[in-house]
Amino acid sequence: MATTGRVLEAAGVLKVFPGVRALDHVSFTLGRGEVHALVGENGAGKSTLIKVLTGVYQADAGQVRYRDEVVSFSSPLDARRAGISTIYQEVNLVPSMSVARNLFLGREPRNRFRLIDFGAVHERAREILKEYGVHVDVRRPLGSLGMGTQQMVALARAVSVDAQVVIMDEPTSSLEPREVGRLFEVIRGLRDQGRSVIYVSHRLDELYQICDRVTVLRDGRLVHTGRMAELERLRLVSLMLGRKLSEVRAEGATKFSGSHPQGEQGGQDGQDPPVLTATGLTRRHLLDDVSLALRPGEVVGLGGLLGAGRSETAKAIAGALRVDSGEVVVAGVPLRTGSVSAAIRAGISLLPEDRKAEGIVPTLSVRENIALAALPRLSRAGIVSDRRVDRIVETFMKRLRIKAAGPGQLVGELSGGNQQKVLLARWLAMSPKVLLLDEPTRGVDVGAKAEVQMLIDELAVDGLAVLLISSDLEEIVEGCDRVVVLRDGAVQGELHGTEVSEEAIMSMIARPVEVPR
Amino acid sequence: MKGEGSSTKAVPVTARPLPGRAELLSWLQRYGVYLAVVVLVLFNAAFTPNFLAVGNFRTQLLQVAPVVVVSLGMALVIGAEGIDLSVGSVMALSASVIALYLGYGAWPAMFMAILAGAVVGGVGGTLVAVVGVQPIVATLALLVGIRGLANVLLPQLKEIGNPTLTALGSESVLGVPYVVLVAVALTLLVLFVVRKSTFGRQVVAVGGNRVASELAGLPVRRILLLVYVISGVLAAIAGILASSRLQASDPTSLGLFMELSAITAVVVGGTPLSGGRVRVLGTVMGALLMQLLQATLIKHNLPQSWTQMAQAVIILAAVYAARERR
Amino acid sequence: MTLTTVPAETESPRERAGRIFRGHGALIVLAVLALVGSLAFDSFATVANVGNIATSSSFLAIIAIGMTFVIISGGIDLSVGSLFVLGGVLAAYGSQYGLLVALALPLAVSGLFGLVHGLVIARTGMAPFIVTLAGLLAARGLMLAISDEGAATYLVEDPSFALLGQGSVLNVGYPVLVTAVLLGAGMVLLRRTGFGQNVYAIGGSEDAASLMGVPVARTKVAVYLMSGLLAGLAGALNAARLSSGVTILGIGLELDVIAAVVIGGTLLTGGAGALGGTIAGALLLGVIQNLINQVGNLNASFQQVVSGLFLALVVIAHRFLGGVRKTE
Amino acid sequence: EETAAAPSGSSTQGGQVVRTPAADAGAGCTLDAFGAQRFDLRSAVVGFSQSEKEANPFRIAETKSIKDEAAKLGIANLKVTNAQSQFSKQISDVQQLIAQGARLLVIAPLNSDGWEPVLQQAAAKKVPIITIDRKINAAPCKDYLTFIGSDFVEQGRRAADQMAKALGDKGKVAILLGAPGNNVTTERTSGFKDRIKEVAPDIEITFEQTGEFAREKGQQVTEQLIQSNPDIDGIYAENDEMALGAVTALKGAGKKAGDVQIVSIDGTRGAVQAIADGWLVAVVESNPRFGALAFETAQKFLDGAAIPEKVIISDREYDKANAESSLSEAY
Ligand SMILES: Nc1ncnc2c1ncn2[C@@H]1O[C@H](COP(=O)(O)OP(=O)(O)OP(=O)(O)O)[C@@H](O)[C@H]1O
Ligand SMILES: Nc1ncnc2c1ncn2[C@@H]1O[C@H](COP(=O)(O)OP(=O)(O)OP(=O)(O)O)[C@@H](O)[C@H]1O
Ligand SMILES: [Mg+2]
Ligand SMILES: [Mg+2]
Repeated sequence: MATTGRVLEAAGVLKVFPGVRALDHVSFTLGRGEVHALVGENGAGKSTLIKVLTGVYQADAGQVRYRDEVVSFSSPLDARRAGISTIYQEVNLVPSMSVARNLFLGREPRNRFRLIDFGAVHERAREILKEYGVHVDVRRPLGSLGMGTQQMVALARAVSVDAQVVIMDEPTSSLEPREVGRLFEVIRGLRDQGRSVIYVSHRLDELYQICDRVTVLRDGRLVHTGRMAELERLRLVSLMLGRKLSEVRAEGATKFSGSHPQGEQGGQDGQDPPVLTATGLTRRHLLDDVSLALRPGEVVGLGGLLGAGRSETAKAIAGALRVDSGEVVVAGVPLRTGSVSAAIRAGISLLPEDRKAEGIVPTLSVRENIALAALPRLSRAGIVSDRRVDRIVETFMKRLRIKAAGPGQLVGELSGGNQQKVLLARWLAMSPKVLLLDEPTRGVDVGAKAEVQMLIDELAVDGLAVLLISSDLEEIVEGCDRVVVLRDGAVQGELHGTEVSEEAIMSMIARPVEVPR
Repeated sequence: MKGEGSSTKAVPVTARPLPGRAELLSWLQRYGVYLAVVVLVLFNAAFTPNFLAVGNFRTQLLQVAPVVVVSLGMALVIGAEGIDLSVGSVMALSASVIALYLGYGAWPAMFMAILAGAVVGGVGGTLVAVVGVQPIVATLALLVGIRGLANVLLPQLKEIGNPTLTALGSESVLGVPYVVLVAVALTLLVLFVVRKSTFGRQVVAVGGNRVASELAGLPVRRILLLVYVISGVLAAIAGILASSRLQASDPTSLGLFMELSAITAVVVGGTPLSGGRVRVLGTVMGALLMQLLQATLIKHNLPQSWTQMAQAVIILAAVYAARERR
Repeated sequence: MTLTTVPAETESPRERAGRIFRGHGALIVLAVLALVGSLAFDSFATVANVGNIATSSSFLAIIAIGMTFVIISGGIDLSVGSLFVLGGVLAAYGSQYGLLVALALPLAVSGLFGLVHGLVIARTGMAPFIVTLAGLLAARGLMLAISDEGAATYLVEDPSFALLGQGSVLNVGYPVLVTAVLLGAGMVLLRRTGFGQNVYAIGGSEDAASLMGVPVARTKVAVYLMSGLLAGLAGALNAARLSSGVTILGIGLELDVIAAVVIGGTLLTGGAGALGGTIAGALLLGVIQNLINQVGNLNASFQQVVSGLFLALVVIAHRFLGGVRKTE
Repeated sequence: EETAAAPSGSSTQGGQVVRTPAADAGAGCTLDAFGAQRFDLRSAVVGFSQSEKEANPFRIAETKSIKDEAAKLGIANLKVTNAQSQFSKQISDVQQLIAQGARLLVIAPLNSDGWEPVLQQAAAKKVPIITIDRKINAAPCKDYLTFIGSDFVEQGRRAADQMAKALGDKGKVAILLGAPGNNVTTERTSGFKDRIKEVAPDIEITFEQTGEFAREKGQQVTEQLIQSNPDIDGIYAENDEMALGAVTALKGAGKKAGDVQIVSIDGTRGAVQAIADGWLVAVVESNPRFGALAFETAQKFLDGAAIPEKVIISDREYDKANAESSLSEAY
């Protein structure tokens, strides 16, 4: 039966975690056929609100209304049955199961004996994924795909159940412009069918492209809600950060100076030798003769589509991925490939892409997580010096504005972005020679993003060599002196200083990919 | 534009006191075992004749000592997201080895026994850390094989005539039996390792997230290997203690089902089987709890059937109190 | 059809070998051993001997079927040994009231145990290992309690029930047939139904599964219930075979069952595994024993060493020929 | 007639001696009554199924005497299996022996009940079964040939007599039970308790806990016992290992030899030595050397003589008087 314009509502929702008010009487309204942006700093409460709306958490106070009826979903299953389909922040699919089975889990096509028809499962999975431009073998375990690809699968899954409301918690955090474009088509399609979308992202320009209305949270409180178009960019930022417009205006969009001592010459030959050179890195199906060099004080970007092998390149250099052939030389010394500890000893630090699986140790505190890699140098005779650990932890928690109840809080309880900051802190604490950053600002809010970008600059100025992988082209363009573009695991080309521009990169990578296999 | 006003100053994360109930629960989660032990002692003080006698406490400590020593190693293994089913058989092996080398004197014999434990632990650790076999199966194979080996080396129980070992098992300083002293010393050692040493931190890190630890440059394999070696050594020491108490090497029945007792002690003590955390004192308390329970049921001359059902209930209750919430 | 199928062209020989071995590893080893056995000993490949192996393995196999579901779901069930002996005693006791009671009683009780395990694990999030360890103690305690501390052995009164364990068609014992039927049903359930998918899913990643709308709690309860029922059933059938409720059975049986499941290629970490392998694993254990006996006059302690070595070798082979580790 | 048929038992050192068969020994079982064919032991396949690992004095001596005797008689084809205390394994072990063509089976059963599958197969092939040291609950001369062994109830009763004597017919006694569910435990317990009631009603059994036939458990239980029941006068241990464990516990508690009267069953060398040292008052023997008697019985049977349905051996008894002298005969 026809109802008012409101589909999903939260009224005065309170959610308290030990030590934190994640949601402090937040009210939120989602109208029919609207795309609603939910924004806020890391730890503002966005994911928590979503989890309350979809029955993952139960609100401590306040109520949730769906189609004008008070509901309290006991589980995500309830919510999905009622027509709310959700992509949660961290890709939440089963890594050990095949892509196809993930796509259809819970609603597999049956044959006439009511048994699962895997022929159909694989068939339809292939079709659906083709629409999203993902050409993987659908029988492959999902875990073997990159974050980006996994995110596309999660998206496909969430949208292919026809739901009244689709909730997307940072769906684009590791997507390429090409995939983002596809995502937007999908979202518009939904809107035209009168479905509603909640869209969480830290990429502001995306919000302006696709969202009708916006709700801003800060420290678990509602600070603004209104039409997207009416909220000018800088005010949005100031609302999120809770800083005066003037301050924010003074700072500008990204924090990159855009040029570094080395960068000036755009990495031309004839100045001091590279601190790191990788030559002919090759690994079946993943990398094909990838070579690149990093000079001190230089920020080099890696461009490429999903599955281009950027993460693989970074991992190969850091010894986290065995290579069939190829060598890595650091400061003139050849490195034993395939050994992380060797790489770390040589001064290479890798910030991995998959925060959840490869980054945090959820059972340990923020403190322990930051100190983890640096432990040996923070201890004497095998005994940890708590004093030194505390000093480091304090420094970086301040510097990166990590929001936690305290150094003792379990890192698993932090918000996505804050977890990312903890990992950054872990690697910066190593004071490395070469820093490989795979999506360093993934899921990091504007404020902190700026911090991180400024940090990258500083580090470069201090003579560090940085390899930057980012699905945020703007970041690459503004931040890098040089961009190496990969495709299907091979170097496609390289752009120097002034040539580096979004258009240039796009045109180099976005040539139609011939469907693999 | 409501909310504007509040948007001027950033609000810090407010650490609010938890509601009383939650507080109580989290307190229980940490100290449930200690509480249970106290309760059990009080119960016995009231209903068990001469329970409060010094001799009785000595008896309980003497009997629990070997279990504690084994459990310490088990706690480390479990903290590293592993499990070691071989401990009971290692105790038996250590007993046989003692008997074999007693000819060379007590100390060489004990050394060889501990060495044997280290070797078995090394094999288990290699299977797990290097080969990548799942801990439960790797150590299950050892559970079966090593028990056999122990009996091959020493087919049947053999009395220990050696004065040093006899003394270790029967004498005490200032009323505290050597066996108990050894257990206490080892507990403090492990406590220190877990709380203060780099290795200790790395163990729980590996247990919490192995991939992340690898990427953070931790020598994951060496750590795992070492953990199993330690477990083997501690089991061997427990074997020595038990044998010296029994004044005999009994490879046939020494340490039967010890793996279950140890795992129970560890988990009842609040160390999650999922790894990533180690509770040393909790483990000791867990062992003590099960020992006191056993004693209570025996002293009240209850039949086996009761004993086992009661143990089931206590285990569940203790672990329930200490379980992870959320 | 395992989770790790990769497209033919991206598959290295080693990977392929690994996939095949994991899928049918236990079967291959089984075949090899059987071949060796029949060449080395003329009393191995006889109808009688094979029949014995099959029948005596079938009880382990029945329990292992349930255990496979539990382990794939990321759990473990240590109580099966106790439920096996309890089921036997109850069946023998019940047989004095006829076939129906003889079957219903053990199933009801062991089912109840399984149900409680499932509920406790699902609701409280306590570790399956510890919950079912408590189950192990409780079930054995109960068994001792109803059998006068194990002193009383009930004899199977009802001949029709005894037949269940002793009868056979064309030299194939009923227990073997029952196992075959359960295996078939189990395979369909595990591979071709939503329930089966859910089991794999919660084993692969419980959080993800629940966010994907898998009824985690219900699925868990179901697998432990199943494991309990099957252990009870195996106990009952065994009692019928022995025509008495022997009280000294099943000690340490859970470990044999787990070994069978793992040798069968199922990952204890959950999320991966198959029933075919489990059965092969169970038979494998039976064959090893049989071969050790064929060799004859081997000292009992040596026998243990050999079994230990063998178990190690098989799992190592698995690992090298393509173990999937979650951490990869 | 049946007395004549009853094996005499070779009276080698420590060897078993047959108690003149009880009246209930029955008419005896002959080849044709059993329906078996005559065959030559020496050439035939003979199977021996041991129940537990040869890792305690009793089992070691038992298996050894079977093997030795077989060797002595030139039995070329003796097949030995060991169930390692798993009853299911013993069943398949014996079934396998039958499948391997055993013509005679000597079984040391782990349990008295549950032999149906084996008995069926043996009956089908008319394979005579001699069970040693433990009965199986089935029909003699039909399901199996005969049982050779001690009378566990009787052992319990004799232990009771010794206890009564040692305590002067009054006092508090504790029992260290064997493994639960094991019918040796059951029978040694009932025999002891009944006899105590008869001869010394003033003796009170205040404590009974299982020591699982193991020394360590015996020690631990006794340690608990002497803390909670310091007034205990006697301990009846259902095997020597537990008794010796109890001794260790008493020593540990600073007790002197003789403070607590300990009676046990088995007659291992260690126990007999303990009598000599004054820690045990008496040990009722349970003789494991079945080899001679078993094969002698089998041979008699094959020669057409009638075999009684049970051959009960007369167990020795060790006490202060004979401990020293008969130490060499203990196993
Ligand atoms: N399970 C939990 N236990 C304790 N605290 C939690 C838990 N989950 C979230 N929090 C806290 O609640 C607050 C809000 O977290 P939330 O994940 O909603 O932030 P967010 O807006 O999604 O941030 P991000 O943009 O980084 O994802 C944070 O301070 C976080 O530390
Ligand atoms: N769209 C796709 N088509 C085909 N294969 C893909 C695709 N996406 C990922 N893959 C496979 O997944 C593997 C890992 O991809 P991954 O996304 O990590 O590469 P990447 O360059 O790091 O991309 P990302 O930007 O996500 O890090 C690739 O080696 C590729 O085999
Ligand atoms: Mg979030
Ligand atoms: Mg990547």
